[in-house]
Amino acid sequence: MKIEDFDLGTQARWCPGCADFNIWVTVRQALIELNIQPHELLAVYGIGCHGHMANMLKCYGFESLHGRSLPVAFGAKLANRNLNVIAVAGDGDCYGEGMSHFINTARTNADIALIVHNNMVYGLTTGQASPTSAKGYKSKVTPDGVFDVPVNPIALAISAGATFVSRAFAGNIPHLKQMIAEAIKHRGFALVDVLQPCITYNKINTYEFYYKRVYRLQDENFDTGDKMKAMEKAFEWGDRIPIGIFYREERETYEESFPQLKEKSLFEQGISNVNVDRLMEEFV
Amino acid sequence: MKIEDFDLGTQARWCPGCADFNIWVTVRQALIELNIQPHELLAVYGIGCHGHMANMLKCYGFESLHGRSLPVAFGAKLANRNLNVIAVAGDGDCYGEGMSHFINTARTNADIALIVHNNMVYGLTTGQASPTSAKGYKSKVTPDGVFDVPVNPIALAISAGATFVSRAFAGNIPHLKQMIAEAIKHRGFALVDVLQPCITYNKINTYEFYYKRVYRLQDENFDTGDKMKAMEKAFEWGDRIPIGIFYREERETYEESFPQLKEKSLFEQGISNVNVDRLMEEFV
Amino acid sequence: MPKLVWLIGGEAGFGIREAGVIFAKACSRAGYNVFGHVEYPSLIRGGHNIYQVSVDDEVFCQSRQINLLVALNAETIERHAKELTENGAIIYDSDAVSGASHENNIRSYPIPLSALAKESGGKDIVRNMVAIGASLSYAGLDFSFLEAVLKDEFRGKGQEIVSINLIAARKGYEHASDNFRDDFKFQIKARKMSSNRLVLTGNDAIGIGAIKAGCKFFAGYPMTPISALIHFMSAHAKEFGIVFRNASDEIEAINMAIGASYAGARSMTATSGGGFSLMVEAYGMAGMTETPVVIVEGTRTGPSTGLPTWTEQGDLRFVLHASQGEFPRIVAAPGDASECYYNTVEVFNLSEKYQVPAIILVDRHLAESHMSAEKFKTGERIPGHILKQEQLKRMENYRRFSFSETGISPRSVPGMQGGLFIANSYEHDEYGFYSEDPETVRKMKEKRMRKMESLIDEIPEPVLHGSEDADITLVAWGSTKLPALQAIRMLAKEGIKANLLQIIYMWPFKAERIEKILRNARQTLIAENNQTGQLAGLIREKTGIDIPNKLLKYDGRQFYAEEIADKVKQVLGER
Amino acid sequence: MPKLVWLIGGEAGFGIREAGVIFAKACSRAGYNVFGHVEYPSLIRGGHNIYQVSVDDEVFCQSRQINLLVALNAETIERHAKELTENGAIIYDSDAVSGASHENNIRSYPIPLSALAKESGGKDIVRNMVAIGASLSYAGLDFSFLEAVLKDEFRGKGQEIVSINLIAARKGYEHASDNFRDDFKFQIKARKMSSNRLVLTGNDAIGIGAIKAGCKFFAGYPMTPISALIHFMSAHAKEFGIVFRNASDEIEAINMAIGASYAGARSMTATSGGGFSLMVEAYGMAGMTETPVVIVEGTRTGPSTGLPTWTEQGDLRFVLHASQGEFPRIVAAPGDASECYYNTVEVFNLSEKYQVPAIILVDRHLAESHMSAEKFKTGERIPGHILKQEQLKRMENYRRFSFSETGISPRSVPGMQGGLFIANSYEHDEYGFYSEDPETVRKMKEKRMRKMESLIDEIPEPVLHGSEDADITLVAWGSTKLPALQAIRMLAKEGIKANLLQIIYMWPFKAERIEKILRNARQTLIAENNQTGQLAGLIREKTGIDIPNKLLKYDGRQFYAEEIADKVKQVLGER
Ligand SMILES: Cc1ncc(C[n+]2csc(CCOP(=O)(O)OP(=O)(O)O)c2C)c(N)n1
Ligand SMILES: Cc1ncc(C[n+]2csc(CCOP(=O)(O)OP(=O)(O)O)c2C)c(N)n1
Ligand code: SF4
Ligand code: SF4
Ligand SMILES: [Mg+2]
Ligand SMILES: [Mg+2]
Repeated sequence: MKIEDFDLGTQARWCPGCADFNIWVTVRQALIELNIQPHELLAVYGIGCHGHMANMLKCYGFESLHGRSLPVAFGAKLANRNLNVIAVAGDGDCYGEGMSHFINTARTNADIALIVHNNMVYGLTTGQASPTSAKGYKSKVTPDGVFDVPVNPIALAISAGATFVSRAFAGNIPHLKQMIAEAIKHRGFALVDVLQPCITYNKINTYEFYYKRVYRLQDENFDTGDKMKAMEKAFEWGDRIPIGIFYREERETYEESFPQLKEKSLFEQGISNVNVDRLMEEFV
Repeated sequence: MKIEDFDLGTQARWCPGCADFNIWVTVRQALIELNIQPHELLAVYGIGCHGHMANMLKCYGFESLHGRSLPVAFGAKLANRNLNVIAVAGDGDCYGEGMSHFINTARTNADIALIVHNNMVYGLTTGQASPTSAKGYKSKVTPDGVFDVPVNPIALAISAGATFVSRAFAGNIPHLKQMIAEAIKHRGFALVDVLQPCITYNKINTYEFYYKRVYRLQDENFDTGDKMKAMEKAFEWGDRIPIGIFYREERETYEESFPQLKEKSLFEQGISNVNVDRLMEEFV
Repeated sequence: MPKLVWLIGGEAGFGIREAGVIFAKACSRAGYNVFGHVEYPSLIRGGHNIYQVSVDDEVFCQSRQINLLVALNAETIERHAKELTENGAIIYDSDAVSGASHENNIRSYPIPLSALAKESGGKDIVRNMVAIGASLSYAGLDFSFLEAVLKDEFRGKGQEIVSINLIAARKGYEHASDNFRDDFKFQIKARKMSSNRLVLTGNDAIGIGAIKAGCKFFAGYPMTPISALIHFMSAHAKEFGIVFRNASDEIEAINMAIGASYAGARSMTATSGGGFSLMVEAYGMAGMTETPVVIVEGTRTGPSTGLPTWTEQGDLRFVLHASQGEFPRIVAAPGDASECYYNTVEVFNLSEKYQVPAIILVDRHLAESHMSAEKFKTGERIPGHILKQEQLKRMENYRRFSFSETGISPRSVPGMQGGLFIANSYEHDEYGFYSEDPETVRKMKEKRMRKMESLIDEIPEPVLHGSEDADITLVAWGSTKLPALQAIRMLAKEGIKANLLQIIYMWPFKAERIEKILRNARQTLIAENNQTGQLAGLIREKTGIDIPNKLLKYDGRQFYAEEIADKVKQVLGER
Repeated sequence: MPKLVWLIGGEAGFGIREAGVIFAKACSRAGYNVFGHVEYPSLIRGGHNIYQVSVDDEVFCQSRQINLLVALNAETIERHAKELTENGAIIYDSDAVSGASHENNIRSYPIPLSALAKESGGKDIVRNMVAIGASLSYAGLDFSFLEAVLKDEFRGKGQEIVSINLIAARKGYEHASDNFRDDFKFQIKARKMSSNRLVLTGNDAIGIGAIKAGCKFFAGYPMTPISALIHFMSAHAKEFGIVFRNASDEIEAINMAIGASYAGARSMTATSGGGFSLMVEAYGMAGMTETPVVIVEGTRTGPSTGLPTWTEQGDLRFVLHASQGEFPRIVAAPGDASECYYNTVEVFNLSEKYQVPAIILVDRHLAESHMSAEKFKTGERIPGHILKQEQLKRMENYRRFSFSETGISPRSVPGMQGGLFIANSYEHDEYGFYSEDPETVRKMKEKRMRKMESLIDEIPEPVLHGSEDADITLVAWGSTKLPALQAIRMLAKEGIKANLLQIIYMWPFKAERIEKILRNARQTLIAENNQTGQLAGLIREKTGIDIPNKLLKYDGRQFYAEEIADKVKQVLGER
């Protein structure tokens, strides 16, 4: 497998220099490392700049609706538990429109890796503030700055019961690759919240901004099994911004809970000759 | 003001013995304590057994949609910031269908008191598991028990940035009254998650269950200003279940952030003669 | 009027519905057709609940009058005694109710239901079984019919429960047999039993149909009137290798169903109008990505939350046009339990074959009423429409959305080699890539819509019930079919020849055949359980025919047959 | 063809739209009508963008051919040179593009745009200003028109920006004046200026209308094509005492708007079809609770995500029937910028007066194209329809949902003494209490629906543009009005008399007048920017008239006037 095997060869739809390119490259590197074939992978996208990856990453792709990548991915995973399923989302997409799915899918521990292109802005609709935009962030829809406190995806994911909660920075490709590979490998729901500079609209959370601030949790010998420590780190956001795995836990996945999926995936079960005569007996 | 002043005198629509009665009584007690008049109060309800309170509590009422009490309440508060606005919701309503509003309204710190009748079951639709039902909970929709971990409203509210986060038990009316009164008084978004036994469908989380387990945080000299302590308590659920205020913080409310609301509420602003001629100049 | 109309009433929580279904099944086993009609408010305990069973050789709907009233509380008598026919009777709990009035030759049969229940060793709730036992005795049927039903019904709950209920029923039966037995005028006699008859609701029949059709994934969120369907699917999921998911909301439910279908499992969701409102966006995505999915929409009295536990046919236009833009879809509205079964199987097959979303539109009256049906013919082989790996291997340059002649393009699913594509909610080319090229856009839209052309040929023709030669042709859909059929029989007795044009497939719409029938009709009358005559509007839009006589009812109740029959007479009189 | 058609093209990020608007305004100030048409893909940078300005005494729509092409890159020439008329010209950046072809007597004017931009002290992007300067010179207009526009446009950005742009534009103007000045054949001359003309989009006009109408609360979620309206409201909120909320999603947006309206603030939201899908449930709640709310639905090419930046009229039926059950509503589809203003004001008033939700349906072509309009008459006093505290005090036993004759019941808002009620999404009685009593249900439904009877009298009649005496009557709605009007003028030049029936109010529907016009027409042709002829269907449903000649376009583009004119000739030829 080489990186081109995952390249559809189409023209990119991102602004030159956009950090989405980095994520695209890195996802492919991770897939090669994990030795996954294009047809074994299903990537479900939301709508936003991040979603343009659908036209570029060679695999089974589902460009769904704004905010809905997770439930589509979840349904597909249940239908065919042999697939590797990733969901690619945006911050508006996943933490605004799709917030409910984010929390509620995390609770199930379905085996899905969720990669959020968190650029703290609505890129594709030309730069409005998003749920992760900082308080005070000015944009066309917040001329006096955002009044709300931003969504804290890490704290919410941990609170919701996600079993793998991580953050990466699109400016650090080797680390990002590691996070994505770990997330895909993880048995259960895995979040990679990717700090992704939008070079066109977000003049605050730039590459520079992050280069100065991010540090790797692993460098501090961090215990990824301690929920409360993870929470503390989740609220650290200022001169220092942690990246890496905040929390990891092993728990039965949602799919594994179904005895009816033990033998065969749903897709493999026959439909031509289901016998319902027994059922009718209930109604005599 | 007496308790009857808030009574519409209609026939109750709850099962005899339902803890919703306790909440109804307690809300009225709290209103009297706060000296709020019926016409100064707007209560917005979701759809569920909890929502039946709309036909019983004398005030301006809005029986909205399943899951939507918060945004309706939020809009009303912005239109008339002089109103006391409470949202009355169910666990299915607020933490399932309305999860996104729960997180996203908490972030705004709009001055709304949210009272959730958390009976860990869908009451009105005859007893299906809800997002707060325990893992393993059996019901018509979960014959093999719930596979997901339950929603943790306290942890989520704190993670989301709520400035008043509390839990009460419908079997302890004086304490419940105190929580509701504090929540209404609180300047900003205030959650009272009420443990509410559904005597018809939930055979696990009964009065008995809670009588044995609940204890009051205040009795332990708990510091309500420490987010991490609050988080720790948020995850305590077992032989001991804390009730009381987990976290409290002062922050500017959403309404206060608008200079245009300083003088008059929206409702008070004139509409008959808005001059838009200046606006047209932009288009010459 | 049917041979026997029985009604039991009491508070929510008294086991009214359970009692009704058991009584209905006992009568069915005694060789009769039944129609079981339930009324209950949207609360869990304390409101007034009733269950009415009409029993006859042929019976299609609820009845306006009753012969035998079972009153578990005084309110039932207050409300329903006036519905009794002459010589009708009231069975009431002499332990709970002080007495019943005796107008119109009404008999009253006080029975110590509570005491007998206690004697049987059961809780107070088994009063309902005592009452059924007594009812069966007055109805003139052998206890064995009831015994058999009770054994089957309670088997799952263990031997003790079975026997308590049996004892209670028998005590009621015996008490009745010992008192006033021959006083009751509406006795029916058991007839040659047919083992081919079911008693079930629309929900039940859809559930069986879905399982038969190979539904492997179901995600739903509870909502009256389809909660029972959700419970049915959930209860049978493990047994039939189905994954059932109690979703967090309707948006999750339908998006999951689409995801599961995309990955190769026949998938379904169910909801009522309010929940469907939340599914509208994803419904369009299924249309755009050509992903099959079956949605059951059970309507109740609208608008908005409306009356959750009452009926209406107010969502026809809504489901026909829901979601932005234009895409092919299927909307079928069965009219009775049998049709619920057969249409569900059919719609699953069509949805997969044509790769379009499909809606099964039922109203609460059909979804929750029990009715007799012939046992379903379940032998049909279900055809699969997904490419096999071998077929795919033989295809070069696979294009998932190829501009095929029929509009149907061969479909791969994830995991297959050589079948990669993008399911794209954006407009796209044959591979699924985003495209805004005007030619591609036009051709892709035409390709999708082309499916409707073969689809309309494949769906069955609308049915004309009754003889071609009629003084008047009724038009109805959904559960209004039922009182309409009953009305036709009533009218026949008065020498009035009426037939019924029932429309099941609303989209695509068989305009030609419908136009022909209507143009040939001597007189027409459309009956709809809504305020604006939605089907009448659709017929006019598609055929130009304006049906001048409209009978509309929109108070949360389905028509009584008499209402339709009366209107027919009025219309014919006016002629 | 208009006197001058100018087109600028380049990559996204080159400031194409900005340039186009400025050029359009300069021509407007020189005394002409303009139509500015934008095309851009759904991405932020790199895709091909164009802006076309048509200039004439009267001009209604985009043009198929152009006279003056401004190419900021080579791709623009490749794509658009073929659209040039004979004697047309290409201005291109001689620093960036190697050369332009010279077929068909096409002139080419190489101008060192990049170099001149640099000389002006601006970034590369001010190439666009240099290009406009040059364009104005070729167009034969005085620089002062452009100067005035630039000063106004950039005032907010500070003196430095103003002067850089002015210098750049002037350099372009001068360079052009010094080279090939008289070579260009399509010069227009400045005319007596009218100070009463605006150049604006449908979005802009709706925004002004909403503010005029007293809109005090706006919650929205960005979505093409109404994002610009959202930005407009946000930008002006503080100034006009409006609360603007950038909601977390569309469900929040509409529910907030309903809450705000319920509490007494005129409220609004805006979205496209996909977002409206998510608003459907709350839309019905507004109907049920009789809460006014105004929803702008800006359609784009569907279904589903479709083509976000392209146009279509695919959502008419969707908005007419969205949400479960039946309730009164208003749907208005303005056809140009003026109508956007006046209809918005009108719809706000009607929505509040009748206490019904209202939809303003626009398509992306109308929402985002710039067009000339007379300055709006803004003097109108806006009537309020909420009870005053004094009035309420005089009322005894206030019933919010009283069964009034008109169906309109006097409305209190929270905070008022004596006005308590329940806004109930369940069916309810006159006070708002839940009720399932059949009489109450029927009466409440009838009360609500009764509003439509007076409403239909209050809305304006559909407009017949042009002379009553015509060989053919066109039927169109929304932005299709624009090419239809242009087509009528084209046809008139060829001696063909056509007029246009434009339908704005879709619900309630003025069936009588429409039927009369159509029955009297000698020939009819309906043009719609969709695949299924949705208005044609509605007309047939409401009047029985089937318009046989349908011209449908659904490739994401609005009609050119020529397409309609050609079809008219074909239809008349066929006669
Ligand atoms: C239901 C719905 N609402 C709104 C939109 C319009 N829309 C498209 S992308 C987008 C925001 C994208 O922001 P984000 O998810 O952060 O992705 P990014 O572009 O920043 O990668 C919006 C609002 C839509 N397509 N669907
Ligand atoms: C959109 C929508 N989906 C589903 C329903 C049906 N429904 C009514 S109440 C309810 C659940 C109520 O549970 P909860 O919110 O916990 O309230 P409770 O009855 O327990 O107080 C549901 C699913 C609805 N009314 N609207
Ligand atoms: S707008 Fe921002 S996120 Fe989108 S492609 Fe451009 S740089 Fe990337
Ligand atoms: S079902 Fe449960 S929550 Fe609802 S009224 Fe009865 S006891 Fe209360
Ligand atoms: Mg983003
Ligand atoms: Mg509950």
